[in-house]
Amino acid sequence: MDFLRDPIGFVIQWYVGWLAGLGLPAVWVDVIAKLTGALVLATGAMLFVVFLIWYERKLIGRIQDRFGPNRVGPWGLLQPVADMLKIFTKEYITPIGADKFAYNLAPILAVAAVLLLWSVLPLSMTVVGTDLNVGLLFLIAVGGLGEMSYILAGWGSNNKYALLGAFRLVAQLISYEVPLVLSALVPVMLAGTLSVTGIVEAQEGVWFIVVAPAAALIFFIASIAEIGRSPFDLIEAESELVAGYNIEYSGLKFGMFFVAEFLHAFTVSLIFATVFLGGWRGPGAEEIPILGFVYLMLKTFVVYFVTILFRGTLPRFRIDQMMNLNWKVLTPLSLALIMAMAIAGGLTRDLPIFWQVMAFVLVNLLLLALTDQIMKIARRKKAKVNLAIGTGQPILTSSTKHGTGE
Amino acid sequence: MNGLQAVFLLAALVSLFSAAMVVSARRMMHAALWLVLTLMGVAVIFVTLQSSFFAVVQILVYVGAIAILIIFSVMLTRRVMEDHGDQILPGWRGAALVVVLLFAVLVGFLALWQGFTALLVELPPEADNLLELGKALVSPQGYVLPFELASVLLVAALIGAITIAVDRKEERGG
Amino acid sequence: MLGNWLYIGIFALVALIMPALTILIAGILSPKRPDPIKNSTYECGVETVGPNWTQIKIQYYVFALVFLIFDVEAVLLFPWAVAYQFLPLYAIIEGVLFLLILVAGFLYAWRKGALEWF
Amino acid sequence: MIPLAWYLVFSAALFCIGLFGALARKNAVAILMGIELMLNAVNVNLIAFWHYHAQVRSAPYVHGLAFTTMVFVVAAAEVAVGLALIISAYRRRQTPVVDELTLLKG
Repeated sequence: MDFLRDPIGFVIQWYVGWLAGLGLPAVWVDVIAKLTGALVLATGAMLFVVFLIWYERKLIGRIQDRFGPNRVGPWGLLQPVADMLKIFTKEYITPIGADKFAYNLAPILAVAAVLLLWSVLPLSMTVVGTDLNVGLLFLIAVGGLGEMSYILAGWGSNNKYALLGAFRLVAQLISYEVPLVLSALVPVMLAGTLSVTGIVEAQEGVWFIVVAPAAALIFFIASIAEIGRSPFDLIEAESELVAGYNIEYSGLKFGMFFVAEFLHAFTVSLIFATVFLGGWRGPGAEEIPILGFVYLMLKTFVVYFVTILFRGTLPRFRIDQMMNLNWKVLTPLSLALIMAMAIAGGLTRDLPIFWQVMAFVLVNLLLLALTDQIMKIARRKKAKVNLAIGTGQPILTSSTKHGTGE
Repeated sequence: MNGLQAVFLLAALVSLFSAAMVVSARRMMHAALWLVLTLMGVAVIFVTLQSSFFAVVQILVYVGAIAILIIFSVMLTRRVMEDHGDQILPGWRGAALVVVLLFAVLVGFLALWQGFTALLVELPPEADNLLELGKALVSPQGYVLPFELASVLLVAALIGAITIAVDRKEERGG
Repeated sequence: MLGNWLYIGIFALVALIMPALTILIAGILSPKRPDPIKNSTYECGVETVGPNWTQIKIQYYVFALVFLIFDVEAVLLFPWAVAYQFLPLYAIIEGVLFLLILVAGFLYAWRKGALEWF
Repeated sequence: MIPLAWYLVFSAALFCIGLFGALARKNAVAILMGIELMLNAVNVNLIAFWHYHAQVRSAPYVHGLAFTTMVFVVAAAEVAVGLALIISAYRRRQTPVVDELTLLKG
């Protein structure tokens, strides 16, 4: 019965008990148990990518009115396996003049930075990688380590297109990390802890996406930008750059960047589901922990599905539009959001929790509406300027780009 | 010699070695990458000191932001891929002497202090207390003045750096 | 505390070794027939003139700069946010003031045109 | 169970290496990297003493943490302005080498 309610936790307990029974010192039991856990989780994540690739290709295919992969295996399920076998036997081509160490380290680091994110995520009530007291900050910091791998790749390739692509990508990533970090402050404020497990526990009554929809929206958009996917796929802008930082890579070294991207996309959905959608929380998840895992996966796949919808339906941003969205919409919005929520929470502190939540929701919705209005006005202004250009009338200097008259 | 000591020694050796590479590497980009390794090593040192918060902040701020800023600057201040010529000033022997003397003096004076040989034991988990830090940062008896001044300093740095770096005249030309 | 980090350290090692091993295995399986043309730098068909180097724009520096400032500011604000529920109202206002000062700097950067992508 | 001495010697060594870099490197960016190393050494020292004090008092001790936070702020501000100066000087003189940056001599 215990096994049915929580098979994963049961197996872990049994395994640790078995290790302890071998007569090893306690420290070694601990290390071996942790090593096994890490190995299983990391291997599982890597193999999961195979399924993710199939899922995404199938969905994108359906969006574009195609079948997607349907030849190898039932519903084309084995297509990614076949692709993997192919890429395994491809030759590595190392460009002349490449910085060997940086060139080879980059794909490894790219995957490692994403895999490491899994170490602090709670997968169900009993299966937690590790409950670090600064877990959320850890997620953001390690997510940022990926930037280093792109710089290594771009610089190690000894190719100007790779270098340009890498710097472009890193500029995008660090820009979008600003609203990401700022909007991450909101769940921390609500939960009163940085630990990811603590944040999940704090969402017992109500999910944070309900309390702070604006923060969730900012976090979600910034996360999509962090994985560098359409509509933010400026790195692979075929019409602008040759291919981006990974142009000189071939074979599995290229494949590793690919794996990192897919895994990152899924991991980001997992983080979003954990931080804003209540993680493993759901009816009955506390009594039957395996249900929590199922809930978490369901939520994650919903979020992942939305990111794929974004990818499949939205056109690519121009780079200046993308930067404007970040610096002129998301960052000011998140700054205003933190201040407004802090004050609203401080003022309604003595009221019952229901009114507190209502105040938070109201502040969020108001700010979203305000942003929408301001964006509309700005767009109208811009349309007017464009009209003036079209009719050949002189444009007033006051309405042109500011900062040029100096 | 237990596991923690081994981790510390490894991290310390790696960071000292890569710090030495930072100050001696001929190519600036290599120096910057070695700097990243040093910073990671220091993050591990913070972990051995049980300061999770600063270990993570070290990665977030130093590796994630400062190192990237330095790498961008390296790319902005080079004309050719190879850094030609000697990267060390002619008077480096004097500098080395000063540094070695300083190290000897520092360690010598520290060794006189009775706490020098104290063993650091494992702290209880609530020692790395963000809650207390957060309260102290905004309490009038604590650090509210440095806290607000930090904001002013950051803004001053932001404004100053942008004013210095963004040169409108050149910007329009190229 | 240290136990948490032990797990993360082990996980980091595993996360580094696994892709490295995969790449190594693929390297053994895959053919190796290098030739100078194949190994030359990819150049869109035309040979590069001059060294493989390109000057990046000052804009990259400015973005990294603003990012750094906000990152450090977030580091100061995270403890504040953790303690938020236990803070009196004036302490919350102090945090808001901290942000407002930063907003002033952000607006300056905006007016100055530093946030434009040219 | 690490002696405090190890941390102090490590941080002294890191500080001295950073100082050497700041004194002996030609490239201005490298000098800044040396200064970053020195600031890191300071942080290691502060955290080590924080741990020591928390242990001696056997109570949470925030002052060391608050000081370290401030060092992070100062490091960020320093590197931001320092690099901006170097880039600005480079754009005028086309060199990042400090010996050739004799702006004041004219």
